[in-house]
Amino acid sequence: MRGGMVFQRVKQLKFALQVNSAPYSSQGSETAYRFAKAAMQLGHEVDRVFFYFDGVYNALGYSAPPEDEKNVVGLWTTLAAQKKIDLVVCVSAVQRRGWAHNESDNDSLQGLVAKGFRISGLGQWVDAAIKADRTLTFGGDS
Amino acid sequence: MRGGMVFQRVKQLKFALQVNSAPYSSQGSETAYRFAKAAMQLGHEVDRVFFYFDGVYNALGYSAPPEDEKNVVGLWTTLAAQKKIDLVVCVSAVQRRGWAHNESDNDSLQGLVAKGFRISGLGQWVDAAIKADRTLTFGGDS
Amino acid sequence: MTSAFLFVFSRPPHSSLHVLEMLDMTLTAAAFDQNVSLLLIDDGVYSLRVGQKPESRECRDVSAIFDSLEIYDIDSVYVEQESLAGRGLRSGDLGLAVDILPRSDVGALMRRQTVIVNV
Amino acid sequence: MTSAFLFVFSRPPHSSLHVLEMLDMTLTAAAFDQNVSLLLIDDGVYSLRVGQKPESRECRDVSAIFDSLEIYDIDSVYVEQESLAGRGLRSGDLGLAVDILPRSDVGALMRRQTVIVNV
Amino acid sequence: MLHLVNFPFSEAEAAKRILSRMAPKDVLLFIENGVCAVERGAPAACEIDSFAEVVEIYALLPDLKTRGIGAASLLQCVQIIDYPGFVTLAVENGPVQSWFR
Amino acid sequence: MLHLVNFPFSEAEAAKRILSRMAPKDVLLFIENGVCAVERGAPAACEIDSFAEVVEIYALLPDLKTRGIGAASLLQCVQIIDYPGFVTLAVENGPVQSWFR
Repeated sequence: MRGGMVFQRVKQLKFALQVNSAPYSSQGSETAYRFAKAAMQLGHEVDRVFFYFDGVYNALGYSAPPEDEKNVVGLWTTLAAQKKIDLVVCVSAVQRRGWAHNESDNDSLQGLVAKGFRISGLGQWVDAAIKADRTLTFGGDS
Repeated sequence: MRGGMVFQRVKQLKFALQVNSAPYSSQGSETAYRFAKAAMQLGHEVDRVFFYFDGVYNALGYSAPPEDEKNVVGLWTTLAAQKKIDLVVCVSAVQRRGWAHNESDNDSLQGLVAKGFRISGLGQWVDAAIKADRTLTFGGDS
Repeated sequence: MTSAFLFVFSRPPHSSLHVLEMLDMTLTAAAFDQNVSLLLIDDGVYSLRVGQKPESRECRDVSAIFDSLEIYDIDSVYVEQESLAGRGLRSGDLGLAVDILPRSDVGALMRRQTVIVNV
Repeated sequence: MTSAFLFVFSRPPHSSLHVLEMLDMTLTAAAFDQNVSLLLIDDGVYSLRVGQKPESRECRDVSAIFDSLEIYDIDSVYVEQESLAGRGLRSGDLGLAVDILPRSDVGALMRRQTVIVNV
Repeated sequence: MLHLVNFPFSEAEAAKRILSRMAPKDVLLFIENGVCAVERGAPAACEIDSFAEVVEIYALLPDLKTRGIGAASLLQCVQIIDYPGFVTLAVENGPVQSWFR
Repeated sequence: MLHLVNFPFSEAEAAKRILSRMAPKDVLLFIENGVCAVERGAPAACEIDSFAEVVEIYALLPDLKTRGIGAASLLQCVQIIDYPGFVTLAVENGPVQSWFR
């Protein structure tokens, strides 16, 4: 009976992830991406990834690196297109780093970030962390 | 006699500086700025500051942070307007971080950087380091 | 829903936005009525030191934000005893009333949390 | 003009662009016909280890660049003895012929340089 | 709970400082450059070995491979896992704490 | 030559490792967060003190002020300088090497 499988998959959790380092000075963003993918493949939910501290550089003004270089941000953009996952870039961290403070509304700041990401506030992180069973933080220096 | 002063100021050196860390995760950019200013005030030359590694974030797509926040990049822009100092952002480091690889000529990449900085290659760093009496490197994690 | 949030401050202040942005997270979690604690370890203990003069480098005075934690109903500010003593500091050198915690109790404190943030 | 350039590799490879971009600087200095040396210390010694499989994380193989140093007339690649031994590695574990240098000689090596880059 | 360490300890003392903050039955996973810490001969190998009686110790396979570290050169107390294993450790051992350099 | 250190040593061993790479008569300047290293009671205070026979040791005043570190709490072997003094040290002691965490 198919119903039996439900009991075997009891431990399906909700994850919230946070990425706190720039894409090419630490492996944090890439580790978070691979963790998210593996978690979803195992049937868990990864509702939101929050980009904070220098992690906001993962989304800012990005086009794409030369083709022989690795493209961490492209991985996130592709994932967001394939799966239901909310990639949030912290507005105050963006503004502190000097990005477009004149455009105070999130809609116009939205034009600065790469495809698949959205600009919002820290409340989105707290909200995700409260709803999640597990919150993981990635980043640090290498 | 005024000529005598020349002998007292014999040790006027040429400096090359390098900034290797992002503006808000390390104090390196600010220390380099203050060192450059002090050196020029003492009569030394600071020909060139080269921004490399995550140091390129000091110049990328910058507008200005909110007014109550500190503005490291603005300090450089102001200095470049006041003094003869060459602020060079490394083109390959910029491109590896995903910035506008389609625009291969430096002229169009130039539109991405803050006022007072220019885009160029590593040769500019080697050239400055060869001509300088002292080369100093700033950055690191905090 | 209420979760237990622990914010671990382990970096020195002043050279980066780390402490300021950690405090922003802390206050936001508090504004959502969560159970919020802070733990200062390693060079993070320097954040609470009295006599800091951030205006001498034109950066934000984080000690004012630490002072405001009370208003936000932050449960506890823990400082690891060994981190403090190992830097020649005593609780009297800190600008805030804190709970001093031996290193051997840090593990148990962490186990009681739902969310732990370090950077 | 010819200057003596020393590039100090002290970080582990693979988690960042540090090693790749240091090598770019190194090769550019060599292309300008400067006297170029490399010094690997601390976790920087891992860069030369044989058997690395960077393709398993889709990043550039820096060992191929290290291999090409000879072509560029790089004077010397020094590895600090204590850094190597302290990680359980021997010169046979490295994919390049290097000069092993005791820590007590690092200071003298540095003093002979005009430009020293570390990151 | 699960502890993540993403950097190799440069000194035995640094390892002791961080490992002493773990509680009995906690789980410790080395990721990214952290996997260099669990090789035999690494600067804090002895300290990690002695903590293996208190905490379970793992290392992430793709990060080992990238760095050319074979299973044979690891400390005996270390178990190797892949990303699904990482997820399962996080599922079974909340909360999760990251330690950085 | 001039060595710059911009981080506080967390362990005595870390200090030893870096200080051992300096040659007699070298000059050592602590800047940024590094100024915390030269306080009495700091983790590597003894090691720094013992190296003062070999190298001249300085700390950068504005960075001390920012962090609330008064001259009275510094190791006796440490001399305080400002930015012009930093420039002069670099002028008189080439080459310059930066040490990072």
